[in-house]
Order: sequence, then structure tokens, then C-alpha cells
Amino acid sequence: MSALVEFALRMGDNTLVLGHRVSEWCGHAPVLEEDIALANTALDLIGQTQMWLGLAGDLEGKGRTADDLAYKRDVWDFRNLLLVERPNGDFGQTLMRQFLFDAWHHPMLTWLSENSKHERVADIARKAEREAAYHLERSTDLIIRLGDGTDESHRRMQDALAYHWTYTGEMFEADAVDRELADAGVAPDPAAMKPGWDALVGDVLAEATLEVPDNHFVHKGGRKGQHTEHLGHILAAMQFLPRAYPDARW
Amino acid sequence: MSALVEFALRMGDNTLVLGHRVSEWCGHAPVLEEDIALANTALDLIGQTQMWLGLAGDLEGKGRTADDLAYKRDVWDFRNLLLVERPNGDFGQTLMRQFLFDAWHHPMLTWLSENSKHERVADIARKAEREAAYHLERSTDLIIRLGDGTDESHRRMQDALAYHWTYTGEMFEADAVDRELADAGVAPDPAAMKPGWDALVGDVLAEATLEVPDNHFVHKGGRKGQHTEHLGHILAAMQFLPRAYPDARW
Amino acid sequence: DERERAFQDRIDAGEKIEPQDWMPEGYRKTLIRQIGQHAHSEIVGQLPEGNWITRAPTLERKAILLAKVQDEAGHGLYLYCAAETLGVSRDEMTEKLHDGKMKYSSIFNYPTLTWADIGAVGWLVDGAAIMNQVALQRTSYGPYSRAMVRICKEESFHQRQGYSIMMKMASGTPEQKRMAQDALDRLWYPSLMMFGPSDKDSVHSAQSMAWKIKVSTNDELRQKFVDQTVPQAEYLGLTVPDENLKWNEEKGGYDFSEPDWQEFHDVLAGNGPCNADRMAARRTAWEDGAWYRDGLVAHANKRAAQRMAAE
Amino acid sequence: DERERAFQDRIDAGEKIEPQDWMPEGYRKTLIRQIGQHAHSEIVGQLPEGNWITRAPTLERKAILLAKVQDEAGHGLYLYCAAETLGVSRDEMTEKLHDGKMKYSSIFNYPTLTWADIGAVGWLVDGAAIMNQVALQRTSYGPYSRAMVRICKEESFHQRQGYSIMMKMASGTPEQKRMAQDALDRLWYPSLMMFGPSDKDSVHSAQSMAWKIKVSTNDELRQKFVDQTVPQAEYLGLTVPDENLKWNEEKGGYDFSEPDWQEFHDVLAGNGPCNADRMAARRTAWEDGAWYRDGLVAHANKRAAQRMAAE
Repeated sequence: MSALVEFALRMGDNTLVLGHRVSEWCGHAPVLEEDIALANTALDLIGQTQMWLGLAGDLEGKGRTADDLAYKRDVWDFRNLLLVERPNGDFGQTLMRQFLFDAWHHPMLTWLSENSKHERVADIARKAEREAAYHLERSTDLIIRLGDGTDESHRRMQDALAYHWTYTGEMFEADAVDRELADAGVAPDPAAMKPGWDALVGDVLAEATLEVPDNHFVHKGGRKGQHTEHLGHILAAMQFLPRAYPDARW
Repeated sequence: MSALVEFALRMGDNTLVLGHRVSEWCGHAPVLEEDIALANTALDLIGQTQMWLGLAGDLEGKGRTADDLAYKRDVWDFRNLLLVERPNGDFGQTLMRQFLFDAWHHPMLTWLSENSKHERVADIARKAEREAAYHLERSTDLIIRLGDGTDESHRRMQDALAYHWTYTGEMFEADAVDRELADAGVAPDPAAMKPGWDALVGDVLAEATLEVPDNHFVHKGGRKGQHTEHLGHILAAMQFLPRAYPDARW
Repeated sequence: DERERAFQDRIDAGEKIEPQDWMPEGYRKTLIRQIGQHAHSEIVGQLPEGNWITRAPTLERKAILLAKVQDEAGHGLYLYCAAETLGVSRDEMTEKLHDGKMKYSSIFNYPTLTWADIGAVGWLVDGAAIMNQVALQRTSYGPYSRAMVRICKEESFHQRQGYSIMMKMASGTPEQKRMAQDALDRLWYPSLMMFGPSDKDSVHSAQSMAWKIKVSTNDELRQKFVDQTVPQAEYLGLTVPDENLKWNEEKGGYDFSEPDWQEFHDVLAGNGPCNADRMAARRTAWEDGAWYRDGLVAHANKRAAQRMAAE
Repeated sequence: DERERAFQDRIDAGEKIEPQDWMPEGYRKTLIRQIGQHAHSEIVGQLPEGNWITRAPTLERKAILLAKVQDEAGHGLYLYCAAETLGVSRDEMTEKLHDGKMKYSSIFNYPTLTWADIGAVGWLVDGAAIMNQVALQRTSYGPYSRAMVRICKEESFHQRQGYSIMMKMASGTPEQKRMAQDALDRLWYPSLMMFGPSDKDSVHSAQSMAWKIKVSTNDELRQKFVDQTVPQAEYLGLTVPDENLKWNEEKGGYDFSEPDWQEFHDVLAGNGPCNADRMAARRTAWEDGAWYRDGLVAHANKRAAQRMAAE
């Protein structure tokens, strides 16, 4: 598979799986404004998925559509970060996952929109970047308010941070795909994104009165198809209809 | 569809769906003995499913196996009682669901094994009856001990009873299928099972110091394919592999 | 009473009543009940649709459904705001919902069992809602009327999307057609019930009509809905599950069967297929979210205190 | 010490030590640690398999998997009983597990990602376990030895069932073959790790061997496992993910690569792919079940009091 297809799958699977997780909240958020914001976030992410997986299918050249890629691959062909498939947990865990992702996602899209030598990649990134900026603004704001809220909200946010922390390092791991694309000027070297992420996350957590965890272990595997047990359950639900009714058009 | 096929589906779908629910507890029970007992109950129920759905497939005569029936039907073709698809909830809800079902299931199987004019039905019932007797003995014992345990266990069991109560009436509803089979001496008139159930359940609840709920509403629909929203989620998990890999043999 | 007569005169003259205006206590209470119930319906209405978001069969359909649910939560927000102008807080209304002291539309106590139900909910349920809401654009209370104007625009979009799902299903594989017919079979009568009891049994109607809190009667709206929907069902090639359905040339509308009002009352009494699940979901969301709401309040207080200290 | 020498003599003579016999404190502690860890492994080991019970692809496979999980919980029970003869209660051991003061086999910190993993767990993980357990039938502590005899019979059955799944997969569709190979790729080295660190790095080994708490060394068992498993993989048409694997005529066994011991230590330190999920699942089960256990105790006390009063 070409590096570019792989890259598009990674971007699109991130948004697909995170969009799915966020959409699980529908009607169950702690306050009506959050119901709206979560639906909106999921909607943005699914829209971005259509663009990335559409690109992956086109570049692959086997006639697979974005829907084919979303609905007809099994876990081992998914390329998303492990972080985005982690369970929703309480609302604090959901928010923290979103923040840790947004703090990587938005700069990534910004880089792509400004620098990518691949026109369609840059184009998709430009469309997605504004949405991601809003997601980041929102999650940053809430992390600060809840981290520096009550004792309980502080504790829950600190626990959520510990819960997800060892899953953030995967965003900055590079493999042959990344190196090829970095050399070609299509995508940034993942490791080069880390200082900015560390600074941004560090600032926000400090303002939120939250401590950066001390655990430097990095869970990885998602980007090459080795996932947690959670993804299989996500796909069983997500893919039910197209798999049960393969001849149907919807 | 013949009344007999419908009957076999109803019996088999009850055990399939309840077996699925019980198996969801695997490794999460409150005590090791319960892990063992739940796995054993689920195993019995899946074994009975193989017999009932095997019978349904044979009688239907379209070459469908028990596995085809379990894995390739969608919700509307399932014929189980709504009771058995209700979520596990806490362990008290799981136990109460089991008891309310066992108190119907065992007498039903006893009747079939002693009286059914259909040889294979009687034969399956004979094999299943002993297992169901043990399930009933076990659930009866636990209902009594937990109902008459601590204040908290009493409250939880009373809540569990209220939670499931309006789903018990469906077991005694009769439709054309039931009437045809009752006339033919294949299966009992469902309504005729009610006095025995009322007496048994009444005695056990009394000993458990639990009050029989006052709500006489009857939720129904499962036996004609109108289910709760829960069943679709059960099937999405259960049927994933055969649907994702239709050409595979396992 | 002088003021009551003046109030009624303004309504009769087609004027809008605004929050700062004097109004009879009964008018206020009836409005709170009606707007609050409408708002709660938007919120609870997320649940049957949310049931299929994670299982939507294409990315496009998933996006459309997410947008729809987002709109509905937004409608809830407009409506709570409209109700709040009458002097009741959103939290108060929420607690009354959870305590069973306020209602939501009974239609959301029916389950969504197949994907076609998502189509049918848009087509029938939103269709019935719009019928009611279009009329309510002319309601006498200003904030409510304006909320209705905004809502109607989006709802008719939802209804078209629902109908588009039904079109796909009804012209699809045999299983899809079966799903479409099955959805119509299950949701037809519950949709008819959405307009409330027959006029002759409707408790609140006369006063509400005089106050223009209601603008059309239940039976008028129901008739209109049937007349609009039956040709759409025919166009889909689906059969409305009513043996008595037939065109009545004389009245220029369809004759049709009454829904099973016993079922209506059962559902109202809490015995619908999903009442318990819906309320449990909402209560759990509210209770589990308490720490979140408290956290935001505490933070806002801290910041306010800091600003005070800095001044 | 006289008693210690007599104790060692009995062990050297092949006698079994029984609960009422005198034993050195170190022997008791080592046994509690080892048997408890083994028991915990059976319990935690339910989780990766339980992950596929609801998704087993045929009723027969589902039944077999349920029976297997039931057996494993049963093994846990035997082993806890064996440990209890040494003066430690099951609840105590459970709490130590939850506090991270006792371990379970690290293999269960790896996820089961496809159905082939269920086959590979039976084939490789149970295969490795049996290798160890067969040796332990000759362990010096009577209750432990007898538990092993019972367990070995069932485990070898499980291993055959696992291998039968692998056969189906490896001779199935291209996707099934891919799943089978993928499972072997992921589980090969973790299975080798099950025998513990290399003998030269193994902390507890020498004394445990003298006491016959361990009967074979880690490396001996690992070699035996490789020698047994490689031909099975070949028969399946699968490739063991080790470029250095080759038959060594001289030693009459395979040469093979060491597993990544850094990964081993990471997983031990809590950073395996599933450590957090597994322990959270077990803790939640225990905490959520407190009312159940308390209820049963309260009932038993009530009945006992009634019996006393009646006497």
C-alpha cells in the first residue's frame, strides 16, 4: 500500500473512530449544551472521515469508496491511534481524550494546510482545520474550567489524564510511512509535532491546576493495525447494516 | 410458517438470547462460584438452543441449520420473550430475570417432556428439563437468600422485581400458534401455566420477604418479532463474524 | 376582571403577548406546561434516534442523523428559553420531567427497531410535529411563536430527509421494503396519537384555543396529517395499516380509523415500550453529570472572586 | 535447623508435604505466592476469552468456549482451595491481587483481537501452561500436586480445542488464514515469556527447585514448548515469527530467539496492552458484588440465629 494511502487511512480512521465514540453520548450528556456540542463535534469528524477515506479510496485505485473503507474493513486494517478508541468513561474521560487529540489534530491539520506538497491533502486539511480549531478551543476551555473547578471535578480530570496519558505518545511515533511522507513534504515528521504539543498541553494543564503524569510509557500499535479489544466492539455495531445487507443501498 | 416451526423458534430464541445475556457476565461476577454457575447456565442454554433451532430448521425444510437461524436472522425474525433480552443491570436484575424465566421454563419443559405428542419436542424437552430444574433450584435459592439478606440486598432484589415484572405476562399470552399447538397436544396452553407460576413465584417471593408488584400491565411483542431496542445491539455483536465473513467455516 | 378582558381583546386582535406583559395565571401555567413538554420532547427525542447513530449504514446517513439530532437539541434550547421567559428555570423543568410531573411526547416511548424506523420517524413523527408547529407559529405568546418559526424551517428539512430514507428503503431490496412497511405498520397509529385525544375528550382545548395557545384542534390537525401522508405512502408503494382508510369525496379528506386510545393512555401512564428506559437514560445523564455542572459553577465563582479582588 | 533438614529429606525422598505438616516459612510463602498467582491467572484469564464469547461464530464454538471458561473458573477454585490450606484466605489473596501485591500471568495482559486469537490462546497459551502444569504434578506440596493432576486433564482438552480452531482458520478462507498467522505473530513471543525469565536471571529458582515447588527450570520448559509447537505450526502451514528458528541436531531441539525481555518487564510493571483494563474489570466486579456477598452472609447469619433460637 502506498504511504499516502496509509496516511489518509490513518487520518480518516482517527476521525471515524473518535466520531463514533463521541456520538455514543447522544442524548446522555450532562447538560443540553453538551449534547449539542458533542453532536456537532461528531458531525465534523464524520465529515472529515468522508474526505480522508474518500482520498484513500481514490489513491488506492481499487474502486473502494469511503463507505467501503469505513464499513467493510475489520480491526486489523484500521489505522487509527489507540487513544481514539478508548472507552468514553465518564464525561471527564471523554473530554480529556478530546483535548489530548485536538492538541495534536489541529496543529497537524494546520501544518498540512500550509505546507503539504500534496494538493488534495492540503485541501482537505484546510477544510478540516477550522473545525479542529474550534474543537481545540472548546476542549481547552473545558479542561481548564473543570480542572480548576470543584475538588471532585479536579480529581476526575486528573484521573482522566492518567487514564489516557500513556496513549498520547503514539501520535509522535514515526515509521517508514511517516518518513517517506516527511521526506516528500506531504506530511510533517510526527516527532516534530511533539514540542508544540508538550508546550500547549503543559500550559493548559497548568492553568487547569492539573499535574502532568510521570509515566513515560507509550502504548502503540493502532497505526499498524494492532488495536485494543475495544475496536472490535465498535465495528460490530458500526458495520452491522452494510454487513447484514450487503446488496442494499441506503 | 408452520406453528411448530414458530414454537421451536420461540423456545430456541429464548435460550439463545438469555444465554447471550448470561454469558456477558463472563469474568465479572461478584464471586468466583457465580462465574462458574453463570458460564454453566449459559452453556446449558446454548446447548438447548442448538436443539430447538435445529428442530426449527429441519421442520422448516429450507436447509437452514441452527447456526443459520442464530446468525442470519435480524431482530424482527426473532421470537424470544422480551424478558430475556432485558439488560443485565446489576447482579440482582440478572438473577431476578433468571428466576422469573426459570419458574416458567422448567414447568414448560416438564409439560412438554411428559405430554407433548410431538416426539422430537418431547425428546428435546426431556434433555433440557434436568438443566432447567437445576437453574430453577439455584435461582430460587439465591432470590430467597438475597431478598432476606441485608437491607441493601433486599432493596436491590425488590427493585429488580419491579424492573422486570411487567415483562412476565408475555409468557402466558396465547396467539393462533399456541392455540393450534395446544389443540394438537404438542404444547400447553400458555395461560394454563400461569396459576402454577403465580403460586411458585408467590411462595418464593414470600420466603424472600419480597412484595409482589401491583402493576398488571403486560409488555409483549417479542413472540411476534416486535422487540425492545436492546435486541439489535445483542445481534450486532453476536452475528458479527458470520456476517463479516459469509464464506468462512469456523 | 378588567385586565383579563383587555388581555383577551389583545389576543383576539392578533397581538402577540410578550414576557413583560400582564397575563392570567392560567395562561402562564398552560404555556409553561405546553412549551416545557415540547422542549422535553426534543430532548427525549434524541434517544430513539441516537439508538441508530452508531449503526447508521453510510457515512452520509450518519452525518445527516447527527445534524438532525444536533438540531433537535438546539430546538430544546430555544424552547427552554421561551419557557424561561415565563418565570420557570430550565433546571426546574428538568427536575419535574425526572419526577414524572411533566410529560414529553409519547411517541418517543416507542422503540426504533430497524433503520427504516429512522426514516419513518422523520417522515411521520416530524411530519406530525410540523403540522402542529406550523399552526403554532400563529400562537399568541411572542417568544413561543418566534421559536416555532425557527424550528419549522429545520423540521421540514428533517421530514424530507426522513422521506428520502423511506424512498431508498421502499425502492430497495426485498428486506428493505419489508423494513419500510414494518416501520409504517408500527409507527402509523402512534403518529396519529401525537395530536392528542379526540376533540370531544380533550381536557384543555377550549380555553387554550381562546387564548391561542392552541391554534387548531387535535382532530383538525390529525385529519390534515392523514390527508397529507396517505398519498406519500402510496407514492412509496407502502400500505397504511388501516382497513377503513378511504377517500371521502364529500368532506374532501380521508376517513380513517381511530388509534387505540387505550394504548395511548397506557403509554401516558408509563407503560409504553420504552418509558422506563427513556426516563432512566435521562435521569442517569443528569445525575452522572452533576459533578460537571458543579465544576463549571465553581470555576465561574472562582473567576468572579478573582476579578472582584483585582478591582 | 533439624526440622528444616528433616523437611528437605522428605522432599528429596519424593514424599508429599501435607497441610498439617511442619514446613519452613519460606516454603509456605513461596507456595502461597505461586499458587495464588496461578489461581489469579485462571480468573483474569476469563477476560480475554470472555471478550469473544458473545461473538463466537457458531453455537458449537460458543458452547465450547463457555465450557472452557467454566473450567478455568473451576481451576481457580481448586487452586484457591490449595492455597487456603496454607493459611491464607481467598478474600485476602483477592485483595492483594486488586492492590497489585500479587500478580497473575502476564499473558492475559495481551488482547484477543480476532477469533483466531481464541484458537491461539488455546493452542499456545494453554499449551505453555500445560508444559508447566504437567511438571508441577510432581511438585512437593500435596494439595497443589493433586490440583495440578485434575487441571492437566482439562487443560489438554482445551489445547486440542484451540488447535482445532487454528486448523479451521489455517485451512479456511484467505482472511481466516491471515487471522491465524496474525494471531501466531502476536502471541508467539508472549507465550515464550510465560515460562518466566531466562534461568540465569530467575530470582526464585534455585530454592524453589530444591523444595520441588518448581520442578523444571524456565529454560527447560521453554525449550520443550518450542520443540513441541514448531512442528504444530508447520502442520498448520503457519510461519513462526522468528528468523533465527532452526533445528539444532546436536542438542536435539530448536534454536530460537529470546523474547523481548524489556517488553516482559514493561508488562510486569503494569504497561501491557490490557493491564489497566483487566484490573479495572476485576476490581469493578469485586466492588459491585460487595452487596451480593454481604447479602448472602447476612442471610446465613439470620438462619443460624433462627436455628439456635429453635433449639
